[in-house]
Amino acid sequence: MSAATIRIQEADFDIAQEIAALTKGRSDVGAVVTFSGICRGSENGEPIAALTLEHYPEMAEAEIKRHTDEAMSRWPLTGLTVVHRVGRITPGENIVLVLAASAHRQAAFQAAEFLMDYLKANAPFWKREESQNGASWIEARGHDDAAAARWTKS
Amino acid sequence: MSAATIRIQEADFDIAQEIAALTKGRSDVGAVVTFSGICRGSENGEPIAALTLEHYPEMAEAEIKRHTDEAMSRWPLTGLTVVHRVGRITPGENIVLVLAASAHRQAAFQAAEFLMDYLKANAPFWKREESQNGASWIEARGHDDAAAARWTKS
Amino acid sequence: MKVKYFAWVRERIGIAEEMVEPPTSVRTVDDLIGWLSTRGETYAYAFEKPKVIRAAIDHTHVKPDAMISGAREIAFFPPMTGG
Amino acid sequence: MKVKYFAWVRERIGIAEEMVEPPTSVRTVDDLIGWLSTRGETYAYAFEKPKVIRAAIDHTHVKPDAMISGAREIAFFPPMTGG
Repeated sequence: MSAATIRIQEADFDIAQEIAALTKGRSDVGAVVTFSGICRGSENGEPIAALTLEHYPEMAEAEIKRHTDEAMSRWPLTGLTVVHRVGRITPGENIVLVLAASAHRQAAFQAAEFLMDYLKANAPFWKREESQNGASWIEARGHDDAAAARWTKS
Repeated sequence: MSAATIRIQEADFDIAQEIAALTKGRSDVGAVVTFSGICRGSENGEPIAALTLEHYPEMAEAEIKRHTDEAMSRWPLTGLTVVHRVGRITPGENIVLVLAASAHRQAAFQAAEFLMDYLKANAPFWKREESQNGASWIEARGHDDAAAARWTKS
Repeated sequence: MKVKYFAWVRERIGIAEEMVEPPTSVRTVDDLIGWLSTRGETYAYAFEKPKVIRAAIDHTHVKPDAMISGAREIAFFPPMTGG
Repeated sequence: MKVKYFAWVRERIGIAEEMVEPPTSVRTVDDLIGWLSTRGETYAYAFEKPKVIRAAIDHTHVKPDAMISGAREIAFFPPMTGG
């Protein structure tokens, strides 16, 4: 496959359009897995008004590319797309999209899970939540580190 | 969650519309995983002109429901949709859609994989392929049985 | 009882469903396959490799040793290839 | 070298980036955190729990014992919460 598509943007994304970009006019794709991460209306039981996503632009691009390259070398993919939004996002809105296409389903599922585990634990993005009590930075969760670690080759 | 949505139909499906049905107007969904299975243009290296999907209607509905019920009891899902097409399908067209929504990503990924493994190995659907050599029934693959068996509770 | 056939089992036998009344000595799914096989060449061809054939009683997968008494609908088909 | 701060590290220090020239005795990321901490209250607050702080040199994650010589850009930030 050609290089993965990576976009970091404030704008929302359109899943149907992203799927079409990886499948239209070709007949070697048998499986497409999409993961969309959506802003929930509460965090640890407390209602939130919005999230603001900060990131480290140069590093985020480079780091995500390193991981899409790794996914492409580990699984026989026909296409791979990562879109990560930044800026202010309200409950119900999309945050992130990972899309993996392959001839068979296992590769597509594995690659999408691998990239999501990576993005959660190691991509340089930080979420700040706005609630009734003001704004505060969301703390990282230990089980996201554990989820990311299971892909490390020993 | 309310019951899963299960549809067996000749018509194509619209992934964006199916996602909207599980997410619109709610703020408890943090993760949506979709799997789409697409008709490839070749099977074991031989080009094919089309697939025809036959099914056992009463059993297919009942069996898929048994498995969506199981998925809902095993993982904390906020929504679950299975759409399986039947009839004649040409390369590049959609065959099947599984969509799982949850507060967190692991449940959504696991439920979608579980249902796809089930549908591949145990749902009463049969694919016949049309190629230059005429029509023939696609043979089941042993590794689909193995994939389905890994979900069996011991 | 009603018997249904799918995919190449249906194609080989040439019909999709029929009503049958096997003798009382036919107690299991395996027995029924054996009895159906004696009904003609098309049946013998469809069931020539009985181990490949899958069966369902009243819309639930069953093993070859499942008892058929009380069944309303028994279906025979090849391994499934959906998804 | 250029130093960048993100999320609450940035908020506590009050600036997003700056140029610094640490003495030659500052050799590792850990040394740099120690040196930066002495530059004022806001720095001391940002780095009060050095074990929580993550670092990257030239856009690559590094451990606290990584050498900083030759680095063009060093970033400090809390554990990541993307995705």
